[in-house]
Formats: sequence, structure tokens, C-alpha cells
Amino acid sequence: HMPILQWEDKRGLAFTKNNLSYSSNALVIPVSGDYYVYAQVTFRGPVESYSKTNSVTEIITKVTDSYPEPTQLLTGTKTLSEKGNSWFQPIYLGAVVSLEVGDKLMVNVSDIKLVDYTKEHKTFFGAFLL
Amino acid sequence: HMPILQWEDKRGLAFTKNNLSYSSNALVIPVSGDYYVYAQVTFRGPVESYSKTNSVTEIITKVTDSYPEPTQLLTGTKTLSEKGNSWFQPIYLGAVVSLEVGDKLMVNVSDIKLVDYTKEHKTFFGAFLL
Amino acid sequence: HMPILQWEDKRGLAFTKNNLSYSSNALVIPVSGDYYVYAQVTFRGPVESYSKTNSVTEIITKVTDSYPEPTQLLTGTKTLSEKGNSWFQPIYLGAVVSLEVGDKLMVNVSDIKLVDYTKEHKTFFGAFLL
Amino acid sequence: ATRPPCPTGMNWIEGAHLCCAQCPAGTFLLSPCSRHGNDSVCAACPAGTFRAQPNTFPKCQACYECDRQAFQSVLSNCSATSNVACGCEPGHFRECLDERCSDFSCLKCQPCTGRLIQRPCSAAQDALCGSCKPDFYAEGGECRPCRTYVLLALTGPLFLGALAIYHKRKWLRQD
Repeated sequence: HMPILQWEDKRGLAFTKNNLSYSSNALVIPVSGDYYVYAQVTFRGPVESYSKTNSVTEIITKVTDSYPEPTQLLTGTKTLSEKGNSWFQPIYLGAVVSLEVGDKLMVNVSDIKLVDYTKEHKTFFGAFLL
Repeated sequence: HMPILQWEDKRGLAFTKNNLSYSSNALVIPVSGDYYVYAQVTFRGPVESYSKTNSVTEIITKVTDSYPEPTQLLTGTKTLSEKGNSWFQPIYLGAVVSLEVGDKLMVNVSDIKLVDYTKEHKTFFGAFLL
Repeated sequence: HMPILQWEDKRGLAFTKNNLSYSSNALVIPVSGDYYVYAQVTFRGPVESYSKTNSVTEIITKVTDSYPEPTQLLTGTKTLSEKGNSWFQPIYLGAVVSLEVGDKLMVNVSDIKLVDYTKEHKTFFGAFLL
Repeated sequence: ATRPPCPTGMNWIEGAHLCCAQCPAGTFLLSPCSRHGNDSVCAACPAGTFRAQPNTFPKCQACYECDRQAFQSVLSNCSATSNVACGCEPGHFRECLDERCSDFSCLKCQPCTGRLIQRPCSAAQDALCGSCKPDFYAEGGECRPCRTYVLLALTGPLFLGALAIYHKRKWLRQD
């Protein structure tokens, strides 16, 4: 599996709404329904001891207790053409998905070392019930 | 006109909510109001017998039966700088628009051969009433 | 500070309602609550008499009367690799933020001369109460 | 919502639940008709907006603008019934972003220095440069004028002459 991003949900901007809660890097769905789920990851590079990356990927996945395999809900994937010098690349995803109580939402990335998590307004994740 | 994307709305993730229905590649508005409309198209290339593409465009358009011209609601256009080798490029669009019952929403793309429709979590289209 | 974009709030697709108002280039929040705030800016170049740009940035900021400094809510920043010839680069941002009555929302950009203001469906800004 | 078909020239107005006469191009529906259908209240499109066709829309469409900073020029201004039309400034040609060319950039025409012009630059496409002009020779993808050595010969004495005067003046100044 691709690495999963961890989220800070207490301090600063990150917050949870209508009692959606983050626990162990997943957004836990409190009530079944249709949610608009969204996430942006800002990738940046090159990162020191690091071979050339030629693409970055962000995937919002759903894990349901009753089903072993995570389901890929939304994917943003972009090739990079910035040869060698420093680059940054945001990927935004958002859509309506039908979720059940207890479902867990996570954000997977192609390479966690490339994620710019320094500022919460550059990399964020959330959802709201319609 | 630019080619219009067709959507699969029965199987898998694509689904319609609050009785929005897809018919002949358009999302049909069941009740007048303000909707958040969104779509992501993942483009990828190069595609075999294919001259160089230097940009990709995604446009969400509205068609009203009583008016002969479609209205462009949201546009994402990106030039490509990945010379020759394989590339992929997602474009996400989303905004609130005022719609009337019977209005049809469609997604036009600059070149349908470049659209990656293999996975529904990479290319998707939807709307919800506020 | 980075320059602030001015917006059209009446003509064409633009509208304001439920007394969310627009004044001196800011959306003014009429009632406290959680809002989905979004904006897309299409950047383009080159523009005459203009040195090379190697990145573009869009920031949605909040200004609160009770706090002198604007708060950066959402940031999209992208390096450019289109050497010399003409380029287009859209940046979309959207997320849920908790706002107080009287808060002002603005869109700042790294360089106003690079903003494609020519069509209302390429560069847009909005918010709605959840 | 099942809608009865309206006679031609009239549209179903959901709010009023009536068929109303269409407003002419250049106007929009300010308020729907009353019962007998053809007294729709139409108003002129405000400045900066237009409607190219008869309609019953509550608003007109916003005009586009030409991208003056990116070398676009205005071919025709926006009117109440037509959108603005943009072209490219002289010395530039249009590079379309899609087949319909609804979006395009204006790129500088190539100068064809020292070359024959097979096809001059036009709004639709760049100039097509041919082979080197007479009295020009090709070197490293460029066309250079042949008579440079003649030029050098001419400038030679001048150059030497200038040197002599320079020395003389410098020498004079040293006394």
C-alpha cells in the first residue's frame, strides 16, 4: 500500500465538523450519508539524498471494517517536468461519496518525503455531510 | 463544439444523489436552485498516432432547451511541458452555479483521446444542491 | 503583502445571496459558521515587458476586525517549467473553514499581471454556509 | 415536473408556471408574463453583458475581455447582442489551444532574418522562412551576410586610422 498521511486536528486550522473525528490518521464517519470529501496535498522537491521523481500521486481511500481491501475513492496523479531544480506541485481532489457510519477515510501519497506538511494551508483534508 | 464526455452512472462509484439523473451524457437538473458543480478529468498521453499536444482543456457547460447556445460555466486549461515522454495531468473544477429545472450539465474536453477514463476515481463529475 | 484580486459580483454568472456580500474586494461573512470556501485563478504568460516567472501562488486569506494580521486559510503554489512559450496554469483551492460574522475573505496572488481575467469561467471565487 | 410544450417564440417559465414570449436578443427577462403570455417584461442587457439570441433568461451573459497584456487586440467590441471578438496585435499570430480556437495565445512572428520569406506571418499562422537570401550564407542554422569580409576591408583602414589619431591625442596630452 502507499504510505498514509497523518493529520493534526487539534491546533490551528485543521478542525473537525459535525462530529467527524480523526483517529490514527483516518477521518471516521459518524453517520451514514453522502459526504463531500476533499483533500489537497502540496508536494515539493527535490529532497536531498533522493533519486529523480517523475510523478506524484494522491489518493483518498475508504476502509470499511466489513471489507478487507481499501477502496480508492479519488485519485490525482501528475507527472513532473521540472528537471532537477526545486519544484512544488499542489493536487486538489473533491467529490461526493456515499459513506456508512464507521467508514474510515484516509489520504495516501506516492511518497511521504515529498509532502510539504510545513504549513496547514498548503496540505489539508476534510469532509462535510450534505 | 468540443467533444462531450460520456459518464457511467450505474456501476461503481459514480452515482446520482437527490434525484439528479444522467441522460445521454448530461446531468439533468431536477429542481431549480444553487448547486455546487464539480468535475475532474485526468488527461494522459502521448497517445500513439498522435501529433504533439501542447495543452489540455476541460469545460463544464450548461445547455438549456430553450436557448441554442451552451453556456460555459467553469474552465480549466493547462499547457503541457512534458516533452515527448509519457505524461498525465488532472484538472479539477468546482463552483456554485444557479440552475433551472431541466438544465443539462456536460463536461467538454479539448481532446477525448487524451482522457484517462480507465478508473472512475481519476475522472469524475457530479453536483449537489445547496 | 501579495496583491489582492478584485471581483465582479453581479454580471453574468456572478451573484451573491443570503446576504453574503462583496465589498472592497472581499466576501463579507454575514453569520458565523462553517463555510466551504473555494477559488480558482487561471494564471497565464508570458506578458510583455516581463522577466521570467518561475512560480505562481494563490492564497485565500481571512481578515478579522479583532486581529490585525490576515490569516492564510488555503494556499496553492506551483512552479512553472514552460520555457519561454505561452503557458496556462489554473490553481483550484477549496476547503471548509470556520468563520465569524464580519470576517472578510480575499484572494491574494503572487503577481496580478499573470492572472487571466478575460473570462468569468476561468477565474472565480465563492463560499457557501454548510 | 411535466411541462406542456410552449408555442414557438415562447418558453416555459418555471416560476410563473406559464409559457411566456421570448425577449429579443440584447435583452433579458426582467419579469415573467401574466396569464396571456406575450406581455413578458424585457430589459436591455446592462453594459458589459450581452444576449446573442431571443431568450427568457433572468440575466445577460458577461462579455469576455481581450488579453491586452498577452498581445491580443480587440477586433470588435462587446455589444448588447454579441460578445467581444479578439485577434492578435501586428507582428503576432494566433496559437489555438483547442480545435475551436475559443482560447488562443498570440505569439511573436519569427523574423526570418537573412532568409527568404516563403509565407508571410498572418493572424492565423507564423511566417514560413525559406533558404538564405542571396549574399547570405548558412552557418549553424543562421543566415549571415556574405559581404562581411568586404565590410572588414573597408573598416580596416578606418579602424587603423582611428587608432593613430587616438595615439596622437593621447601622446599630445602627456606633454
